[in-house]
Amino acid sequence: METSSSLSFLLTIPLLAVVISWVIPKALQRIYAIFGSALILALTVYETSGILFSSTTEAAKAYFVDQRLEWVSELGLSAGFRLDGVSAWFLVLSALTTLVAFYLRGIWYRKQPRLFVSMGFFLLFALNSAFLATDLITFYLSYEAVFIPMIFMVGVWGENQKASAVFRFFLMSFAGSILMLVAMFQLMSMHHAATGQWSSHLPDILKVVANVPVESLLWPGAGFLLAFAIKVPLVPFHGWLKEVYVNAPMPGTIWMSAILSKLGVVGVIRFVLPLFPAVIKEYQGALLAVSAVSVIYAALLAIRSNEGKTLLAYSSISHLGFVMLGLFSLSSEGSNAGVLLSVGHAVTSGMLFYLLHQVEERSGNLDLTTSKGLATAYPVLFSGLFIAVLASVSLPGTLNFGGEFLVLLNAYRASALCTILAALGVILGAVYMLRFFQRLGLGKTGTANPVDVLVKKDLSLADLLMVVLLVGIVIYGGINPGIFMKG
Amino acid sequence: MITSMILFPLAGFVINGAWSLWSARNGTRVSPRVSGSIATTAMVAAFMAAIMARAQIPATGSIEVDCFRWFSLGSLSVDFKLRLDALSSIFTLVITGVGAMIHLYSVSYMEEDEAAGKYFAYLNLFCFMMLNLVLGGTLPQVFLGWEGVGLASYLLIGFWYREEANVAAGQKAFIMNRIGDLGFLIAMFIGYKYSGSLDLTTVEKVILPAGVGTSFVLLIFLACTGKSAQLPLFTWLPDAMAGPTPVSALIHAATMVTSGVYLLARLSPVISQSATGMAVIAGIGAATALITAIIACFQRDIKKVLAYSTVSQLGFMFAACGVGAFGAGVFHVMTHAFFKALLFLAAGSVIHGLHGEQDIFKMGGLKKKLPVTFWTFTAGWAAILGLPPFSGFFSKDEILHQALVSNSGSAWLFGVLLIAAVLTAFYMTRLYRLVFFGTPRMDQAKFDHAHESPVPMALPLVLLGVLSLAGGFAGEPVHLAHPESALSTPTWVIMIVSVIAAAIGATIAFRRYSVSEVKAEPTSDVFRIDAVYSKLFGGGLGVIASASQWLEERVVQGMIRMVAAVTDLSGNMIRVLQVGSAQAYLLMMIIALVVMVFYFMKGVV
Amino acid sequence: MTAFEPWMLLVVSILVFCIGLLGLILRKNLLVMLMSIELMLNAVNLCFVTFSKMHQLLDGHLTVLFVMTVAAAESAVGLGLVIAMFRNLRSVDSDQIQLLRD
Amino acid sequence: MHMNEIIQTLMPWLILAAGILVTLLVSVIRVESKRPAQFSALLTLVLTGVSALQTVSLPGEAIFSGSIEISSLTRILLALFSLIGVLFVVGADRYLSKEKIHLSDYYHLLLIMILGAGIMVAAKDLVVLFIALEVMSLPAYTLAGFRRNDSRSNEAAIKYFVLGGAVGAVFLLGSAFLFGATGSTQFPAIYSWSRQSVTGSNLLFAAGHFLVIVAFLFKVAAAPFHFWKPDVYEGAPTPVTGLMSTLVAVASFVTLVRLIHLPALDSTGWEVYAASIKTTIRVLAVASLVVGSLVIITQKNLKRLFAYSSISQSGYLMLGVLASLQPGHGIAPVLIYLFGYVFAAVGLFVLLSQSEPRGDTGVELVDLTGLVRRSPLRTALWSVLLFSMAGMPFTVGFFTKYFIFISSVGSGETPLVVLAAMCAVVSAYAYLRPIGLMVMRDADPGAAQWGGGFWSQLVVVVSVILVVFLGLMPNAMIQYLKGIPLIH
Repeated sequence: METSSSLSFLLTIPLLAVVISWVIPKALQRIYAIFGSALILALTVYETSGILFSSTTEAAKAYFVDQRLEWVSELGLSAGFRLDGVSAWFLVLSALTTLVAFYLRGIWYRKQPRLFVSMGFFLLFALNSAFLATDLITFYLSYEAVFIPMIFMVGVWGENQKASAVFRFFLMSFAGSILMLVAMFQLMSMHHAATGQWSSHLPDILKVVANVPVESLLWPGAGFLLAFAIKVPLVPFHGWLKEVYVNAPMPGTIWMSAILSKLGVVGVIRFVLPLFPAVIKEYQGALLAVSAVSVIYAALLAIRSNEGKTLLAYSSISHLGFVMLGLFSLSSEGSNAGVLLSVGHAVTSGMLFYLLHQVEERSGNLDLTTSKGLATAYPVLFSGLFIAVLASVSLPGTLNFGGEFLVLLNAYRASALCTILAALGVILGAVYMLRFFQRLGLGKTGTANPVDVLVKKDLSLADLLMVVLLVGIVIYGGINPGIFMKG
Repeated sequence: MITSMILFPLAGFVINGAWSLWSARNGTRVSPRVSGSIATTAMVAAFMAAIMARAQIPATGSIEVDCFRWFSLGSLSVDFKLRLDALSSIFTLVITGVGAMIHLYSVSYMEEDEAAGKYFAYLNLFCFMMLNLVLGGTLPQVFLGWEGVGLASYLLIGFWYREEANVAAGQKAFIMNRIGDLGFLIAMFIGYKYSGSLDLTTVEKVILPAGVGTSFVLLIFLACTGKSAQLPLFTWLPDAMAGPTPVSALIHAATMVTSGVYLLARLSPVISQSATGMAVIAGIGAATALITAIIACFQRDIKKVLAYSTVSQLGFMFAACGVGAFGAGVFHVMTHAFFKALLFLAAGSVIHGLHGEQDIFKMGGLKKKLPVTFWTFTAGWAAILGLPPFSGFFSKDEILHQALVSNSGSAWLFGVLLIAAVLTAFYMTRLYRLVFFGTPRMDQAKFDHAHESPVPMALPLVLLGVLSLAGGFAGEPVHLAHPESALSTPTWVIMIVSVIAAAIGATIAFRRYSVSEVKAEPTSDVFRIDAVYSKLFGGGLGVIASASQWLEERVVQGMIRMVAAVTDLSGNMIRVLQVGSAQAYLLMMIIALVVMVFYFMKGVV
Repeated sequence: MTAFEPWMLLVVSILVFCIGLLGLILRKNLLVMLMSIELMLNAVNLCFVTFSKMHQLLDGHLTVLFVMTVAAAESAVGLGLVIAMFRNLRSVDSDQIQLLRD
Repeated sequence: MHMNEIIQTLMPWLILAAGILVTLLVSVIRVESKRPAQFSALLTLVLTGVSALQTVSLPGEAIFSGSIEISSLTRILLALFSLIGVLFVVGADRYLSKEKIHLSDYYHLLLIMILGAGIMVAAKDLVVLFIALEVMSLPAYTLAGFRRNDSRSNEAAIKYFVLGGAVGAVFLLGSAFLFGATGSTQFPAIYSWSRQSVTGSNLLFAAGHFLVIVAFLFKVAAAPFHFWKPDVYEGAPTPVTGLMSTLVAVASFVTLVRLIHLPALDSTGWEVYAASIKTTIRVLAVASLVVGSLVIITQKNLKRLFAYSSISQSGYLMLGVLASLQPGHGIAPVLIYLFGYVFAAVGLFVLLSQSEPRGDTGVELVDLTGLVRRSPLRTALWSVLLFSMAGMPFTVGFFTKYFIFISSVGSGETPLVVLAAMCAVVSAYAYLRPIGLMVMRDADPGAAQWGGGFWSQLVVVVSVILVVFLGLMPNAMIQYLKGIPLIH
């Protein structure tokens, strides 16, 4: 009773925050946003603590919650949610990411701050319900709802080519998700054919799908996979990503790379793997290959890119390639490792983009063609950035190492070749991340420092606080990664 | 005790790191002396701990301290545990002992540097990681140290990061090490696949199928070539000399670069299973020893010479491991740590004395000026030449002996190593001669200015000098680590041969450079290996990257653009029908109607 | 003098319908086009009558009356529109009305 | 059946008819002001709607010797039509005065249209159906040309008239053939004839059936019978365009479905016939979807844009029709789609009529630029309605598409659904671009002014509320419309 209320609680709080944000005066929006999201983070951790901090998965299982509310009974639609070892961590992550994104100072607090804050909280709501959803249509709706704030983010506070970025982003994702919807319809009508009533509740569907021939599940599976491949994204479905990341305002970029990409991960864990085991099994080789290729290909693009945001955009494709490699190794260990690496990537990329914004404020641009040598002027900022860089090259002792290591370890059993191919990404990662850091921080000072920078001082105490928090997570996760694997 | 051993450097790192960050933020300056003494104290304490821990080791076997469960997933569970046995204790002693001295040395060496706090933090970090490497009870933990020391070395090579060259050198080191680490990773996967665990105790004992075994050995060895600068991945080490000299002494001579030998020795039971693997190791080791010895003869930079000599000496060690004489290898690691650290520090004090002069052809006649440096250097020189009774004599002769007599050894191997020894004698004597004897070849002012280093720098020199003199007699304990290859007293023949070889090399060098007017020789990377690499890999990577960039812009983005264009075009084509005349519409509708009626009827009737 | 053959009338009515259709498509004068529409409707009337003859029913004949009424109304509206157009364009030529197009 | 029972059953229709006379009378008496006519029209519509809703649950009855059947379907539709009427009477108020359309004829013509539509959906006799069709169409022609001094309005009216007239003749020819084949013009008779006849390969019947269907394919503007629509939409006064795309479209589409179901397609011997009907509909669906969604992205003029939008809408509806041909499926998908579409379309066209430039040369996309700064509320309204058109979640547009798609998937039309989905993606671009212009661009110097006045704004708000509410809580509507059978 108490537990099932916790779910609706987690979903309603962000909505409440949206409403409140419209009565808060413009000047206080940032304060409100930060404290609000911090509070939500705390509440989320509190509500899910049973799962988060239980020593083993078995212990955590006691706290898993299922909830189902009737909605459109005529179509068999219900609002079905499930809090479990996977979703719990992603809830925490989305709250954390929101906090980080809100923490950034920028144009979005000067131009229509109300819209920004409310959209941020709405995004949090949509993400949470997507992460919790166990009902196909609930998931689809939340999945689509995530677009609305993102479109505003890019559309209102974005850089110059925002329009084309938005449309590309929206149309590609929409093409994917609507095919996923059709796939859902196929599954639902299978259920209808078998039982005579409509349902979109995952458990019901699973019961039916279990005794459906593989070939008739092929296309639905493809529909789901395509949607998630575009979302994550996997090569070659990443065409939208660069333009959007570069043109989005920094909070938008943080949200996108840290948490939106994880929608695809969760989707695969929640829906694809249980619904279409046979199909996936049949095409496992291809899927692993695609993941490995994404790792390498994106890394190569990152090596070639001459702009900070672009480079990080490609690097996150590369990292997510590792995650998918883990999921497609088709072992619970692999999925867990994937989750762990997703957490790592979320925190790390959040930190990277966060600090990148600080760098941009201090250097005016993120051009990597010339060394800026900013580390001399801003040692603390760049120490933070360096730690983030180390985390993203998944040095042992950081959060990402455990994930990447375990992913590869499990993928190696599935396919040695793909694993070795992907592992090359470890080298390439070092190449581009070090170059990234060197061009921004090292070398002769003042080669590319414009005089009209916004900020001249090193990291402020407030920013330092955030960095310390993130570094803390990174290091703690490096020492005790087990906590993130409760799937 | 063991735990405290690794915690001291960590504490040092944290204190110095936090302090220097804080002061950097406030624009104040960390006092080198204070932070230096903090770091040094930490290392001395660690050394004490190491000695005490050493005392606790049972005659055979090891002490294990289980710290905490690092991560566990499914059947795999990896603990964070420290494991001290004879082998690792040798390394811990070397690391902490030599480390302590070098820290002490650095205190005055880095006196002028405003970032000294950072420097000592990094140095402590390195020692912490290095201890993790040698004490790690599980492969991932070893890997943690393995990559950690790589990080520390990256940081310290590029310590003066305002110079692009230094940063580049650091990156080169890190990335080449990463290539090796890839081998380590995959080797771990294989090991896990076949032993179902990542504990060293388990993996050591695992019996691998033939093919797999070989690939396992080769992958591990790939890791070693990266870390220990063997062919083909040795080119980063000479560049690594961009870092401060004590760093070169500690990381790139005494400790980090020898971790490859440690890994091989640690996994020797598995390694020895694959004859092919062993042969490859021996061959590569010998080849490296020879080639880099040759290159060393053509260097002018005093540190470069020592760097190449380090690579060559490492080659000796790997050759030893390759023929199954892991004990000999480890023994040479120890002695080499003593004398090479000594040589570097001495070189450092020379450079310090000459205010940054590194070209040996701009030196000479420093014997009087720097007496302590001279005498200690002499000890090191004698040791590396392998003159009895200096430490190098024992270890090197044993390696030569094993290369000849051990069942996987051969005359070829012995010959190659012998030639390498001759060359070693040659370039070391060349260096020795050019630096300390003859007439000074730098301007008078500089020569007059040259001064002996202060006590904190001199003291480690002396200590290490003693060690390089007497270290050879510590051979016995080493072989506790590997009873299976007990110390076989080298036959007199080999002793004499090797001494003669050394003598020949030395005399040639002495005669060649004794002429009153030495003409400067150009530096040359004899085999152009570096250039070839940068073309091959740098260029190759560039090509692939450009290719994928082309693919991205033309194909991936092009597809998207094309879809958009096609949609738009077809839309406009349909629009053309909208001519605006009602009668035209009527006509089109009638045509459509007729066509459809035709098909419809065809279906029906 | 052969017996009455319904199909003859059918053929006639179809022909008339087609004539009306062609007129509607080909002629440019709006008034003529209106007439063509009337022609088509009347062709259908003939058709109805024929069929009711075939079936020996009266429904067809009744329908014709309805159709005529509707046709009258329709032509009234049509004429109104044509007049309005003439007021604006001083012309009743169907080529004049091609402003609205893609 | 006694006269008073007939009156009972026909009450809503009779109220409407009486109301028409009253309105006409009022407008003759008080020429100078249009308020009285407006008032009486509103009153009529409200009464009609209420009485229709009151009696909605009564069983269906065939009257006038079976040539008209009043059933819950026809009653709910009449109620819907009256609602549309109310909205367009209220919403068009400002527009009419702005365009100097002083005549109060707008009101009774509108009422007559509604009457025609109301009878058309109830008609069970081809001749009655024809008359109803004309009763609905003639006022439509007139209203299309209502801005008498604007040649574009004229042109729209004449095009509509010429093509409509021709198609009317085609319909009539078709019904003549059906009469010839079956000996009757009444639906039940034709139906039972088809039950008895051993085979569906009766040439005359097939031709007749096809022709009557084609006539209504024209009315709902399914490609390739859609050519008239963009031009007429552009030329006609905006509220009238709105009426066409809601009132006429719904009435015509329901009738189309009924005409398709004219013979008993499931009876033995008709398999081939049914199959070829399905093929034809598939072709039409594909054509409409492709034409609609490909051309819509090239449009600059918003009225033309919505014309093409409605063409692709009829493509989706064709999917619903296909599903309805499947045994065991009703026309619920079609009805739900129509209702959802109407609620959004009313708001859209009223919004469209709020643009200021006199002469109503049609609103271009550029007129929307920077609207969010100029009037945020209107931007929000636009966005919601466009979202609904694009079938985005949380608007009624999502569920209408949802229902169509899932029932087509259920009847094994998945490839067609995938195509439709892709078309939805393409046309989504056309629906979102206006939002982009409103939110992301600064106002273009040439951009039109926007000013609706309270009443029209109220109408828009009402439709937005309906759209959102039904987007969140569609259950009641679906449940209700699912229960309504297709009359035979």
